[in-house]
Amino acid sequence: MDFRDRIARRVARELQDNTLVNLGIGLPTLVARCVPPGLRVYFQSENGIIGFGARPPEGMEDIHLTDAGGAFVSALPGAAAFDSAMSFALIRGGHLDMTVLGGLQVDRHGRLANWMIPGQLIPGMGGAMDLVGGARRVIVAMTHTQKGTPKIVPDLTLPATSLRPATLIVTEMAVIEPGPDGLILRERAPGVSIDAVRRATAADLLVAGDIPEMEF
Amino acid sequence: MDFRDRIARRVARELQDNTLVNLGIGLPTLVARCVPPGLRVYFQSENGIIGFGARPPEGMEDIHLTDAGGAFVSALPGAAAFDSAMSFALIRGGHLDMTVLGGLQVDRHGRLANWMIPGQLIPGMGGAMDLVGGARRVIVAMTHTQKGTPKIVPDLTLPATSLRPATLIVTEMAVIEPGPDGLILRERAPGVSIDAVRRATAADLLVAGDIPEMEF
Amino acid sequence: MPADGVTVRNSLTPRAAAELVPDGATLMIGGFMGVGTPNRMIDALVARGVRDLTVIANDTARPGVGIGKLISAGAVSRAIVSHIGTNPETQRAMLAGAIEVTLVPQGTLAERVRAGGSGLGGVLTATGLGTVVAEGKTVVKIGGREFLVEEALRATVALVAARSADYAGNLVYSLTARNFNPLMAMAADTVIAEPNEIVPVGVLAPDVIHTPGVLIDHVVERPLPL
Amino acid sequence: MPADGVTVRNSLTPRAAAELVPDGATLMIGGFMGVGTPNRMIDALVARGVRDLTVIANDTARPGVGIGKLISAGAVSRAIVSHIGTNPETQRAMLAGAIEVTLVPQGTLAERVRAGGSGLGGVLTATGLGTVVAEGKTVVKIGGREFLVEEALRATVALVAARSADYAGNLVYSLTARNFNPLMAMAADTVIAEPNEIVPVGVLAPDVIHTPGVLIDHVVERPLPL
Repeated sequence: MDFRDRIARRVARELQDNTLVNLGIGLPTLVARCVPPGLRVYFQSENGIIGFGARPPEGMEDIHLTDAGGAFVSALPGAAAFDSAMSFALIRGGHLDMTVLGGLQVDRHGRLANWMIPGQLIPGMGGAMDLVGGARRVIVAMTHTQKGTPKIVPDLTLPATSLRPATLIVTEMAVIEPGPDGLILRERAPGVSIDAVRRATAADLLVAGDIPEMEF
Repeated sequence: MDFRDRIARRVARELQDNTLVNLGIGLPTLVARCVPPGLRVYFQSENGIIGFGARPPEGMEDIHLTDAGGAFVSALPGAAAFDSAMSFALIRGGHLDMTVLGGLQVDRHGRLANWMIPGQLIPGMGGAMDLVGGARRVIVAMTHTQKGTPKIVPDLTLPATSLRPATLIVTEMAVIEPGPDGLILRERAPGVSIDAVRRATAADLLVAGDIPEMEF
Repeated sequence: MPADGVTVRNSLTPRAAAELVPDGATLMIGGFMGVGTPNRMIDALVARGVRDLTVIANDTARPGVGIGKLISAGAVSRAIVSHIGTNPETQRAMLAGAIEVTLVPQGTLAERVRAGGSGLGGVLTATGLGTVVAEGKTVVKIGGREFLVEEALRATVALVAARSADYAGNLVYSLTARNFNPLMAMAADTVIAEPNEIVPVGVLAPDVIHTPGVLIDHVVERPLPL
Repeated sequence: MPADGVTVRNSLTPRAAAELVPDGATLMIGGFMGVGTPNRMIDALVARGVRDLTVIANDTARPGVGIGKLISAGAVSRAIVSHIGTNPETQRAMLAGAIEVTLVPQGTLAERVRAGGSGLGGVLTATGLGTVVAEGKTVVKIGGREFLVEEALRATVALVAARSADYAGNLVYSLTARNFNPLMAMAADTVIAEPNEIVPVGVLAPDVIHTPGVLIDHVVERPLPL
């Protein structure tokens, strides 16, 4: 199991029954494959559908049905399609229970930056600003460092996606929960010491009591 | 032909080919019966349909299909249904070519009051404020006087429906066009003198040259 | 739970639905002159003797019809509506001070409800500028034109009527019975749908669904067969 | 003209449609990563060598796909979009100053287009508050919360893609190919629809129509049979 799958599986443990969930492009998409059996989760894709499913059978793809990353998907029974205004009304209006997004940086408040590196990489925010501002729970799923450089930092050096802090940060090394006093280390990956997490994290981490190992 | 039918028939001469038209409750509704042959007019009802038609056959009424006055209507081929937000997006967004509304008062600028008589009759504005503000052409179809009291007055004594002046006022006595310098008498009913119109009108009327008789 | 993992909504009797509307609630009710109004729930509300409602709706229909029944029953203390001209009881109660009526232009009312359900703070409309509707409201200038700030509306409970629901709560409306229903289905803490028929999941195609089932908390049971 | 008096829209070749887009126009184009984009009109625009467009769209797709073809052809001077991450040519042109790109949060973009088509002055959203998106914009306080005033957007021409059109211009979209198309169909002086199929009036039922035909000025002829 590579680190991306581990992150996805840990995030999937945050899924709750009978909820509406939006998965960002990239790593977060993997979460859809890890839904615990018996759990009824509706996935929304911001390009306009609730209830999309796995990749369709070869040769049966519908060019009018993709996820927000442009990949072909299928539709489950009970799926509903809508336009972009309705899609973001759902996101902004408090109807989305959870979103999972990738991250470039997270600061000590849990604030996310994930849409541009000035002068270098400018993908644009797409739906990320609405998702972080609107979803009831915001999970950041990302690698703990970028080629060894910590992505969890005291202050953002990249443009923020939203002033609203994330609910939870899940990396291959740790689970961290932003709280009113700072970032709280909740779990560490199996075999990874608290010190190792701290060394890979530029922001302070609050550690209280035993820190259990992540389960996937 | 009673005076209401005459007003409706004169208003119907303002209909243009291939346009979207909204008719207010009451007298304006009669205009739908007077569409000149060959003219293709779509009628919108603000409760959510374009392309409604005449009253359905006895016993075949659909309780889910009425006009804005609550009367059963039918739907023509090509009709489209929508919600109230879309209905007023069409009205407010400049997509409505013409509206015909009843009036309690019109002032010297052509401004309409048609939604309440304080302390006495308070029906509410319904869609009237959006219609007067949003339609490309606003036609007021009303009786010239209320039991002998002029309804076309220098200044509104009733609450205004909108600051935007009407395009045209059609009564059983005259056709009057609000202009930048005041109300212009355009037509008079057959056999009705300019003086008679003036006597029934409390606001000043601009009269230039011959005033032709209304045709129905 | 069906094998495909679709969440099935609770089906409620109209009476059980009425229990979910507390006295004093702010209640959105779909419909236009009674067309597209959830009548079984309204009858149940009247039967249970609900009081002190703030009703947000297009109108109060007529005495004995739709929302008019709640007015006649004295269940309504405040009404936020675009029109009361067809219900003389509402007009009388308003003039007598028994019901506080706030009249809102219909297009503004629709957008205010939509804004409430869409996470928007309000609406920027020119409708009502220069009239009594604008009194006390903020005006914002955009591109040299003035617009009123009309605040978003939300409710404790929304009661909506639909032609069809599926087990997952997806809704389809019929013709002019759609009106405010899909807007209100987004704008309340609890949303209860009263369909004319209930069909299995999958019968309503994704492209014809007007309200996604995730917005619906409860579905009132099918009407009894005649 | 059919006997029933329905207005039939003009059918246009993609080439004739492209002639309706002047150089320098502000052009809305439906689609999301190329899905639901009117490709035949885009090909015709590239073929006619249109220049200096301001494109309003969700994204610029990929090189060789949908709006990406207009980028590659150098036809676009300004882009108002939510995302360019999938098109390195747009990013390069932006960094080189060849295309002026305004990035707008996707939900805000959708509402700004909707506002433009609905006669609203703009949108009151909390999205973007405290970020670079908010720079220079008016903030309005409603119920103690802050909202950005995001101005309405309109275009000279909107090009929309649909699954089906009828002779009257009524449109139905398919699944995630709907996206921005119905919003843009309201927000331009001239609206041209490119359907995959054209059916007689009456085939599309009133309740399944997503865009009423009165909003559509021209319909591009059916695709040629294979």
